[in-house]
Amino acid sequence: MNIAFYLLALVAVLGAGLAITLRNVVHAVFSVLLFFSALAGLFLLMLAEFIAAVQVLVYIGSVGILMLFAIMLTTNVMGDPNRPVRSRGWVWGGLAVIALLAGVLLPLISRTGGQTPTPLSDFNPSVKQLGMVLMDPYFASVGVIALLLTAGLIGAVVAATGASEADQKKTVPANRPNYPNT
Amino acid sequence: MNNFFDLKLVELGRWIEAFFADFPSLKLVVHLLLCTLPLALSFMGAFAFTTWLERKGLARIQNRPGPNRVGIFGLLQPIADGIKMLIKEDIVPERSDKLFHFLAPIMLMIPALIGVGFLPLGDGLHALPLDSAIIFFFAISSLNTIAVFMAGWSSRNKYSLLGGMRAVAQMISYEIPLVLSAVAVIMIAGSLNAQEVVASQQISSWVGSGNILQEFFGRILGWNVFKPWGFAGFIFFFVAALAEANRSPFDLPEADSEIIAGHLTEYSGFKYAIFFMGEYISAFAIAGIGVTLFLGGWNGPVFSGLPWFVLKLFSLFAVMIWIRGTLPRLRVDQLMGYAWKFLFPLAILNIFLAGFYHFIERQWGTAIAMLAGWILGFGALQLAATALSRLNQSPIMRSKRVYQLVE
Amino acid sequence: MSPVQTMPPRGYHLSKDELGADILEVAMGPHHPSTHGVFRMDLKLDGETVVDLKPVFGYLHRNHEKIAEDISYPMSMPFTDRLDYLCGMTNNWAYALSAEKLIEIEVPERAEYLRVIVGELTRLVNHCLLIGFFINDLGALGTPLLYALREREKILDLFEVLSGARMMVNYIRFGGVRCDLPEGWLGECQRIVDAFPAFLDEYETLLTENEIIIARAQNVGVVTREEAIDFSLTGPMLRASGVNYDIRKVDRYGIYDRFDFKIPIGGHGDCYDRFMVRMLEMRESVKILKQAIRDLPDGNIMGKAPKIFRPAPGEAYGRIEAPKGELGFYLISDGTPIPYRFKVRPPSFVNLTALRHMCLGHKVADAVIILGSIDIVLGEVDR
Amino acid sequence: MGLTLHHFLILSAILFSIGLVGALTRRHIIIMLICLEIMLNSANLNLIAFWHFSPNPLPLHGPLFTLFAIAIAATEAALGLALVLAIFRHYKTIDPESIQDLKE
Amino acid sequence: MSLLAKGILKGMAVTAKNFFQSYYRKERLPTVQYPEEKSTITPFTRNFPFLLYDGDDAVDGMRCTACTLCERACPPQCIYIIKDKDEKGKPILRPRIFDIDTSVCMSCQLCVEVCPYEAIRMDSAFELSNENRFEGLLINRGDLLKSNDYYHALNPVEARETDDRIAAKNALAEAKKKARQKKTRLAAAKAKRPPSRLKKSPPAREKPPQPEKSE
Repeated sequence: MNIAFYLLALVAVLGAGLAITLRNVVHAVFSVLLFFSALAGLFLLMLAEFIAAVQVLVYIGSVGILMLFAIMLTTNVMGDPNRPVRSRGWVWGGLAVIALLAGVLLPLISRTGGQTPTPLSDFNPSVKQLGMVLMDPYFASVGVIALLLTAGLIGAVVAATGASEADQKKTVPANRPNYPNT
Repeated sequence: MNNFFDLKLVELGRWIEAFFADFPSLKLVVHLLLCTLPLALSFMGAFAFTTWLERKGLARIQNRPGPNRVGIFGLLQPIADGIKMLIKEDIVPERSDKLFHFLAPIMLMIPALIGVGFLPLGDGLHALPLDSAIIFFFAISSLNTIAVFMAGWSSRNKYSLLGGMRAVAQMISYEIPLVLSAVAVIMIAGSLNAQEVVASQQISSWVGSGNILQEFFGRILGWNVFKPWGFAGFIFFFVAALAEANRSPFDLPEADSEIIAGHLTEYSGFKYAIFFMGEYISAFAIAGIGVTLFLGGWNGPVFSGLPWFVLKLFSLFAVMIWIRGTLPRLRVDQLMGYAWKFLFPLAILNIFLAGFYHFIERQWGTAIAMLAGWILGFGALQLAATALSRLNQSPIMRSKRVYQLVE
Repeated sequence: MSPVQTMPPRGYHLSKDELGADILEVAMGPHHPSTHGVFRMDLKLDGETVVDLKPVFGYLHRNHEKIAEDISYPMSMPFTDRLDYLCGMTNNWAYALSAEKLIEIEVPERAEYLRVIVGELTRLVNHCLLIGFFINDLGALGTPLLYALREREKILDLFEVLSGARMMVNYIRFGGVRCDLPEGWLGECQRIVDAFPAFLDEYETLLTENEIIIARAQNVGVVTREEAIDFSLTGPMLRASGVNYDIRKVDRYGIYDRFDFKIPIGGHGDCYDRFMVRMLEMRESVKILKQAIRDLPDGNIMGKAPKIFRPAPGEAYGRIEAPKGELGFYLISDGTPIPYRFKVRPPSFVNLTALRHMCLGHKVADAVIILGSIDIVLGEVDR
Repeated sequence: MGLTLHHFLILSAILFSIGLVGALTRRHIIIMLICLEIMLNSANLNLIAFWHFSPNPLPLHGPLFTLFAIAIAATEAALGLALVLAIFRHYKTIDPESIQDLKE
Repeated sequence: MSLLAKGILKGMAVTAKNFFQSYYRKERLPTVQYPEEKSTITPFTRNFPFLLYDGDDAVDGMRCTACTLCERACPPQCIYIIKDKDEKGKPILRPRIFDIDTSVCMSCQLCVEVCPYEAIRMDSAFELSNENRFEGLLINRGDLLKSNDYYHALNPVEARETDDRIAAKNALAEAKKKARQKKTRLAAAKAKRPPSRLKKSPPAREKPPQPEKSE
């Protein structure tokens, strides 16, 4: 069990680290996909099967491809060689985060008791139980999430295409004598 | 006689593992190997066989004998192709993205082989006994979209770029009808576990009873395909599966008449063979899930179990080959319109239909439910289909053209 | 503005223009699987839609007309087979017709009937081949094409027995035909012609009501009546747009006035109509063949042709309804046995000029099937 | 030495900080969105870790909330990218530093 | 019932019919396995010309008299003829060199039509591939010459017609020669005897028969 955890942790950290350092954005997206799959592995390790499946389906399957589409539509893929990869004050940003990590997060973690895991034998959550829980006490929240998703869907479509009415009016040029004949 | 074959195989597995009883970690490794290795090898063998089957089938449809030079009926043709692919020089375009150009075929093989693991081959014969097997299958099968995009982008060639974009758009828009038509089955079967879905497709009352006839039909009439919502769901599922596996009427990405070989233009040699194999095995996986959900998995009259599953799998694949030999290709925008504006709403309607059927059956028994389902349910679906196609001014609605013959 | 800072795939000039859209220039090159022969289309694509199209041909130019100015009239007859290599017979017939206008040679009855039989057989071959290629461009992976080739084999065997070669027939001479029918040929021809409608029915059930073909081919590459006339299209392309113009009925050349057959007219002028017009024309050709075989007279097959073909100075333009359209030969003679000017008016070259007009605004996949529906053969286009 | 809660908490903290560093330092909007996703995911990891090591995990609250979290994160990603497209179409560049003027 | 696409199903029925019939109907499987079985070549198929000779000795039985009509009539100019001279330098009616470049010849059969002496015919052998591009494909006189009975075996119908035509022409020539001899004899006799009324009408002057266009 431990080897699996350390392996997956290593892959996750590697994926995330590469994502923020690579110059080529497409490579960055692929490394993030690696990160998401490592996380799915961790979820499986903790017996949250359904969550691992949803993580793979939602993140790798659609959000990853969404990113790729976004990159394809905004052509700046390689990042301008003449523009620095990092924003100007990147040094201070990095230091601030490390300070936050050391100063705040680690002490918090140390205070939480290192509980040992519950006995694994009888604890095998089936998807049916999750379904039941989703339906009776949390039925309302499922409805809200559904509304949120549809609103997000419509909003995304309007935001992405709405701003481009100029393109709708573009008519297909029948004959274009002055067309640059490259 | 039922699932005699599967029990024997499971026993064989136990028997082999018994040898390593005293080293537990080695036993675990052997167990893992036993689960995955035979499955992978058998499906690669099945891939070799289907390439031969496809070439022979297509040839016979086109009134020509098909490969008959290598081996007796051309049976060694796949091996000959394999060797040819190995010998062919593997050209990597100079300006391409070397790493991802190399990774793409592997990225396509991973979801194909994992997807095959979820299939319930027999009564207890499954590689990955996950509780949420069906959802995991759809999640994994969405991975090959990324592999196709990787291939398209990394070979830096405008044809493969066009092909890559088309493939990604097509796969995403057909994933939703695929999942929705499966949702109807999962809702009725009541569980995501593949084995339980298959078990739900037997008429349990008949199977238990002694007399031969009921025993015989009990295992067939229970299949979801004979239920109204099951039949409609199977059509949507099959059409979406064709699109998801880039098979015939939807093989846009490798539309050789338009953009040569789509995202596979820059691949040659063994990488092309792996792509080819990946595509076939993912087609097998989706066909397998189709068989599990709609055609009653390993349920079959006499010796139900692995033989029945394999028989149904290959017959479904034969239908895919048959369609490939007949139908021309759809255009990109028609393809998208068909998925979003036709299959998607109908799949949702089908879920309501399934629910409706389920409650009638619980209320007044299956006979009335069958009746109501087939007449009302199918009528509603038919009505919705005609309404939708009129809404999208789809060509099917146009009147048949008449041509005058003039002096 | 300098091309955008991206790593463009090879040969991919991302020229920005005022539309702000990235115009992708694709050269659907000479050796592209679906251009029928060596023909190139320089497409400018905005995403999938065709913004501009420049047809480029000339890859198969063999200098046919210049060669004809060095050799005598009968010597350039075998070269006409190579013009539209799918229908050699009709090319010979057109050339013989225009030569017969230079020197008045009286063609005997039997030769005229033989010419009609052979011409209509070529029309069957050409149309069923075209439909095969057209559906193949739609992506049907060769099944209809191979059915068409299977039927074509039978007719080509007939030509081989009659003229000695399958495609390079070189059969028709000025004033008649080269050789008479070997015995048993007519019976075989009758059997094939009687079996053809059965094949056509099977072909029709396979193709005409197919929803995908209807969706892909209808309202694609529309040419209205006036545009068709302006582009001087001829043959099935013209009739698909609704113009009733068939040279067999207009000129009444040869003995076409003796047969009763109809001309199918399309209403919409799109790819589907061109496909259907050709399908119906095949049925009409079968009708003509039946009548011609029924009343084929006996007698001489060669008129009184002069030994050395030396026409008086003058010019002649002979044209026939070739399967692809109006195929014409324009000959100028200066009294010597060598033609002064030998001009071919190929139908597919003229029909090809309308390609750009038809493809603008359509998708890449449509541009391919529009090219397929025009039915071009590069041997004829480039000469 | 079985796995304890600490392992997971430290891992998610590290991942969270990597995401934060990326978000703060990279100049490419899409990379910033990616880092946002990394941060959200590490939060999910935390949630599941606490649920897994909780005394009675039966009522499945952990996976439930992670499900909602994933749904919200996906919507947010979709909207974020739609906005990125709108920005690119308007400003012709996606370098956050050059998008300063607030007025239209 | 637009849900079940009728047109597509009918199309699939047609392909299924073809699939099954290709197993038992010969007409649905026309493929010929080339190297093993050869498709029947009709006697009329024409591929490359060959020269004919009567009797058994090739050279002097040759019909060709090197009149170079075919050389001039060949569109791609692939025939090359040089007239023969005997040792004293007097030209004899026979080609010393008669080459046909099969890589140029387009088997159009114009040379056969033009030849007044029926000396050249089209062979239907098509497996002429050769490893040497220049000498291999340039067939000289020796290889071109084939006997008349080879021609009879190749294309009996046409061979019989050609032989009848040659026989008719020879008979005609015989008759003309005899007529001319009789005229000279008569003229000689007339020169010796006083002129008596010539009753006989001159033989009808016929044009030499047109080389038959119909074969």
